[in-house]
Amino acid sequence: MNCLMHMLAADNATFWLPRGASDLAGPVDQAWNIILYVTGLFFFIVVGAMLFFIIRYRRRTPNDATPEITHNTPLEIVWTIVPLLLVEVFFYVGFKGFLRYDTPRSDAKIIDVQGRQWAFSFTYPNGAQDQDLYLLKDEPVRLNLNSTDVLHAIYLPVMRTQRNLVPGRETQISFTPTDLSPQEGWWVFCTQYCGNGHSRMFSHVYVLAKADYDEKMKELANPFKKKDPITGKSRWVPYVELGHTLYQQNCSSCHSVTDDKIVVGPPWKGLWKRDHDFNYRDDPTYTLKASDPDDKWNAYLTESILKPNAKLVTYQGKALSGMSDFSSTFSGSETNDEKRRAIIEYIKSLGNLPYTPAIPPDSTYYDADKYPDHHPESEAGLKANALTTQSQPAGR
Amino acid sequence: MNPYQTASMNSPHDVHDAPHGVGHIVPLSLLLKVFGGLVFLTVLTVAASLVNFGEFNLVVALAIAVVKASLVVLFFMHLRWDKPFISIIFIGCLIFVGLFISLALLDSGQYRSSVIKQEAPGIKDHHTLLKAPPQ
Amino acid sequence: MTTITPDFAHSPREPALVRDNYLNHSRGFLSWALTLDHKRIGIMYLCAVLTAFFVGGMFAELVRTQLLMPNGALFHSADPNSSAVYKTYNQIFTLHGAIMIFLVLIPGIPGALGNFVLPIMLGAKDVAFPRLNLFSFYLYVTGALFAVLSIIFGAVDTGWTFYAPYSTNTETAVSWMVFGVFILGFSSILTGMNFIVTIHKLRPPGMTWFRMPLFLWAVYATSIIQVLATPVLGITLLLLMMERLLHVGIFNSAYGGDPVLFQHFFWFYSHPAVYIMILPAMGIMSEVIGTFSRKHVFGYRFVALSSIAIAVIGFLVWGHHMFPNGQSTMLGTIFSFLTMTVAIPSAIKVWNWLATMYRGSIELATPMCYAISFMFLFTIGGLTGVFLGTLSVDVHLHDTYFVVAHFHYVMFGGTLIGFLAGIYYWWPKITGKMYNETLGKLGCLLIFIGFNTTFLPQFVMGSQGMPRRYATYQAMYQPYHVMSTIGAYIQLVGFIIAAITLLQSLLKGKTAPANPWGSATLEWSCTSPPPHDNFKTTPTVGDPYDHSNLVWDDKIEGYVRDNTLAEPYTTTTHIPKQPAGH
Amino acid sequence: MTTITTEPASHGDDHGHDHPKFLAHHFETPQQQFDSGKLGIWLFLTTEILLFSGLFCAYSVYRANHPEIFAYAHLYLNKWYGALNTIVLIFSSFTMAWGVRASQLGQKKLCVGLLGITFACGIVFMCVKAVEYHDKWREQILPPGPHSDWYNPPKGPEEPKENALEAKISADETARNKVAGEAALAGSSTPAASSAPAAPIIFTGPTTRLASDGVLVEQSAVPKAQIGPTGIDSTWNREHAPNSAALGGSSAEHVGPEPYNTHIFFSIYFLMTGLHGLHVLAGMSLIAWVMYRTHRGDFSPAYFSPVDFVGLYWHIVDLIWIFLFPLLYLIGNSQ
Repeated sequence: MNCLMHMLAADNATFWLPRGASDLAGPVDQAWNIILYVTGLFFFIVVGAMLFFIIRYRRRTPNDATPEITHNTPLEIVWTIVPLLLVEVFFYVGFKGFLRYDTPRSDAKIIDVQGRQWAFSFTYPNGAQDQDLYLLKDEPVRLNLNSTDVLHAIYLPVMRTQRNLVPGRETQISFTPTDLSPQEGWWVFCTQYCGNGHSRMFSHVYVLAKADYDEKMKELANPFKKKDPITGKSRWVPYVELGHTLYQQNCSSCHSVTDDKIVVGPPWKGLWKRDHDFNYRDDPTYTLKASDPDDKWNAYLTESILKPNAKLVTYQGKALSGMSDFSSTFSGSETNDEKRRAIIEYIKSLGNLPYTPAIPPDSTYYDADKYPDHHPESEAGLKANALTTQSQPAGR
Repeated sequence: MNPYQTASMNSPHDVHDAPHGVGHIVPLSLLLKVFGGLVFLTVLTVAASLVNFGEFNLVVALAIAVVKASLVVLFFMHLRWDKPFISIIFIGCLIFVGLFISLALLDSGQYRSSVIKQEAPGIKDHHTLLKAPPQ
Repeated sequence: MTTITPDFAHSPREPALVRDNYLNHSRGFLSWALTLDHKRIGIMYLCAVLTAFFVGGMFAELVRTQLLMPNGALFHSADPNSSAVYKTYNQIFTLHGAIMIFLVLIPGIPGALGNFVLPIMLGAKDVAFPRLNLFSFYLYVTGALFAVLSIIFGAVDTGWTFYAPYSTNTETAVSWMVFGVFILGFSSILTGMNFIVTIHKLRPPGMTWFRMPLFLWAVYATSIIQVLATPVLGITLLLLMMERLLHVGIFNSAYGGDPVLFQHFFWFYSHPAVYIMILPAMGIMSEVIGTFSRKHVFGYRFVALSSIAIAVIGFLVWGHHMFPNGQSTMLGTIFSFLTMTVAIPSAIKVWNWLATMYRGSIELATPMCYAISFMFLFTIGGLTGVFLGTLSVDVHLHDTYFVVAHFHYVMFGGTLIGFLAGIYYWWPKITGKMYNETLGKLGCLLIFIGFNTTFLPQFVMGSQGMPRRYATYQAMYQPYHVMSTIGAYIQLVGFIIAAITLLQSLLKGKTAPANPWGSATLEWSCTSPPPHDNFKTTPTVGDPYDHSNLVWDDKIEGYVRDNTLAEPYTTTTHIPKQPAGH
Repeated sequence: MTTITTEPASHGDDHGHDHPKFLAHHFETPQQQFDSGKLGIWLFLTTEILLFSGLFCAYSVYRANHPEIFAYAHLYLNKWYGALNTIVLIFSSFTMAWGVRASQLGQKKLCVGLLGITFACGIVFMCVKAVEYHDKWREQILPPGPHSDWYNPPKGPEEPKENALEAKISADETARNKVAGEAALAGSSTPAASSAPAAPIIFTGPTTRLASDGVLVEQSAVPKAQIGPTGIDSTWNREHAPNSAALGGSSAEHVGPEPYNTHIFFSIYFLMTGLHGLHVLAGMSLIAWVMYRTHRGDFSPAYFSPVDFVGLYWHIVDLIWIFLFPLLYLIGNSQ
């Protein structure tokens, strides 16, 4: 029995199915094989009988007398009931597999998938973005699916799973990859017709071992490396653009950058180097004027991000209260420090003074041999600086 | 003899009224009564809408509407006197409508939690959405 | 009590066209354009549908040709970032789908064959509403014109399913196609109404419900679906048009709409529509297999009622098109369960056809050859449907070529082969001419071989993960695609031969006898081609599948009814208490 | 020869018994013809019902899942117009039924008169509709339209109360979005993150985020004091509104400042009443046609099917309005 089940759930590629590389493959292949064998049997019964009758009972004379068999109720009831029971068994087998596919794993690592015409982009727990899917072997993963334009569907044949990406909704699939992928990875297809580029909307899934996976994540997490979902080319991201993205993700609901209206917190427009008066200061002697040097301003802004309640400004005659601190987001690691710096650079760029792009991040964040064509001093680098106000579609 | 005569004679009500014609003739008094009933129910439903039944607002409104509808169908459309098969068609149709609506409703209710609550982007700026992505 | 007597007053070999029949009853263009005769309307439908089939078929060949190469044999772009050239391909497969479904499969059998034979089989002079019948034909033509016009105004590229929000955003002429389909829907509704009323009210004495030929049961079931489902398609397409024109925000997520709701709307019609397509073909099968086995159809009541069962259950399974589409788990489960049950009535039919052949006297005339290949192909189509109805397996197979192969086996291997069987079966009755059997069988064989060469590989590449509606594909799938394309070309040859067979019979076919196959249903009791009013005297009806008293007559090379032989059922002929039976 | 005309009665009448002019050649008796017609028209009416069922389905789905939209937006409709139209249609249905009776009894003059009244009622109905539509058009509360600029309701007066509310709401938003933001960055998709409104928005400039949260103060369209017995319920919170209430649960605590996507209500309103209006027009033209034929004297107690069938059609139109009225105009006015 056991070995039968094993035989039914083949893990290697067969004539019919590609190899199965996830925990979902087992049930699916099992159901597939059961149905294949049973329906195959029925097919041969029907066609066999048909051909036999054609030969055995072929017409001899135009006036052959045939028996007057009109019906046989018991027989007909039998061949109504038996198939009915069989298909409902199939239903149950499929249902079991489906529940496994459709129940989100609570312990799963979550990857956000966004579909657009015509590319997938995957956002990893550490904030990294890429348009290929990297998975850790034997670790449950949950893909949160969303689309920005029309219907798409993400289909991983080897994982035996697919789901539509519905705009305006967040669907999900979860599974556990059980095999390391080959070097070239496995295919990820879009199966829901989405326009001209539908057949070109594919990417790869790589299932890696722990070490390679962490390495890969670190590389992807580099906030200064951005892989364009359309062209697939990596480019260096200047401070200001990164700052803008971080603003979108963290600050935009309280701080306006277009006008100097107070939404909740003080607007950032023109904030850099404008006279501040405070309704609360931890150091009563502390003042901040436009004339103060950059360092003092940098220090102030850093503090406001990490310890917002240290100093509270009064703006447009309104005494503003503090916000909850972002120290967890913008400090504690080199990356976070650089992100904080990016935010401050962004605020600078919104100031009323002429803004000169900051010197690009050092080699820990910028790997010259990896992206030679995007060296900060190169054309592209400077252009990227100039372009900071034009913004990319914000991933999330 | 002609089978269709038997057919018509067999249908329940053709016999006693309008022997020369076909179909059933509804007495005017009945029509008037039905009309009165409908007007009354209309007033009632408006009145009911001024009272708060909480969750039952819709139920009440629909219940009254159903009564009105059945009055119209049974008497104005004289389904009451037509061949039963016509009622079967009519009810069958309503069953399919119910099936359609209830299953769609059930599904949307089930996946409601996955719907992202947001103002429709197209209302804000629909050109952004329709714009073809960079080639 | 008169029994059925075709008028053989004249010598049997006298050319049929000399006799007064519906073809020569009146002449002139208007006598056809304004005819109220169901037979002529049926002929007009036949021509229109076959034309549409030709167009759709050509698109199919284009699709297959494009897929010869991984990067597209017809349209390909070297630049990985420019996909504009594939729009043309997308338009081609969309038009193939839309034309085949809405212009060929749905109106095909009911419109053409149903219109022609239904009243005669029933023993009526005409359908209940001849004017409506003509009107619905012209609606069909109008709708078809709009659908074709859409090609001029920037052909549709949404796939025949018009899924929102792509269909609401694309610049192509969706509205034209959608409006055309909207009109076609009403044509379909009117035909359905007409048939239901005809079957209810125009049955002659003795034609009780369980004396009706199974084709009529099938068409009756079809009509029920047409009347109950098609209006929902109408409103769906209307909403889609409004969504495009006014952005009403029902389906288009960009305006707060719900794309999955559109799929519910669409499939509430389009799944029953699948049965609109296949049921009449099944009816034809029952007629053909019964006749060419010269044996009473086995389990008449089961077959008859299974048609109704299919019609009803067919309404409860639409969600199986949406398992991974964002439908909820609960609905998926419900729909999968019901989907499984709908497989049963079809199975019953297959079993009963087999049992009909058992100990019969089987003649492999062309219609029977088509019937055989129907049973072969439809069995595959039906059984592969079980894979797709199974939740977990469907998650893997959804929107792959496995689905494509499956529905081609059902729609093409089922409906179209059945349609062909019907055409070849009733051809002598319709035209009064016999065709060349050898040519006919050759065509059937080629179509059968070509069909399997085309679509069997698609099962494999589908289960291997090849998604549908792809203009380009990964090289690993190429062998399957090449094989598939070769098959498509073989089919083309097959269809050409099939067409030649029929044309040749029109030109120099032998005059057909009233009853060349020895069938017991009423249409064979009137002359070929039938007279203008079908029956001089209202016919009396016996068992439609009792062949025992039909004997071959060498003089007329056809069967005649010999009433000296026992006809067990005429004694029990009685007048139905109420034609409006339920 | 083209002797074939579209008049079936002119086909060879080869039946022994008498075959009146109005009886088509393929029918045996008037009774058979009448029954066939009856069956046919009822089948047609079922298709009409199923046609509308699509709109009712859309209505139910959106009302069930977004009751706040309906509770809020239906206040734009004037229920007295609706009530008036209901009465008008019911009366026309009555006269129609009476007209059929008259036709059955061969009272030609009376029949024409009653049909005339029915027709007039149709005109009145359409006029009232026109007034309603015109109001909507003036207030610019139409479906979004080709450039999605048809739907911008008039601004209501801003009350201090309201600003307080807005402040509160935006505070809520702040809290939630911060969580969301951190979550998004930290990658853990907490519920907050998965419901973070920003998720599917295409970036369209710094203020998108504000707008997409609907926290624009200018959103309010109906004077807030009208809503709810106690004015604004300041405990209202967007997170709760769509999730709590089931179908029809549009009770006070779900009504607040304008919810998202209120245009959907007006889309549905215009689709439903529009399609219904088209049916009224069709019905009116049919009535005009049978009026003419009655006047011409085509009908008799033995043959009045057209009048009867047009009547049935008219009643179905009335029937649908009977449901539209409470569903569109009378949504829990009582808050």
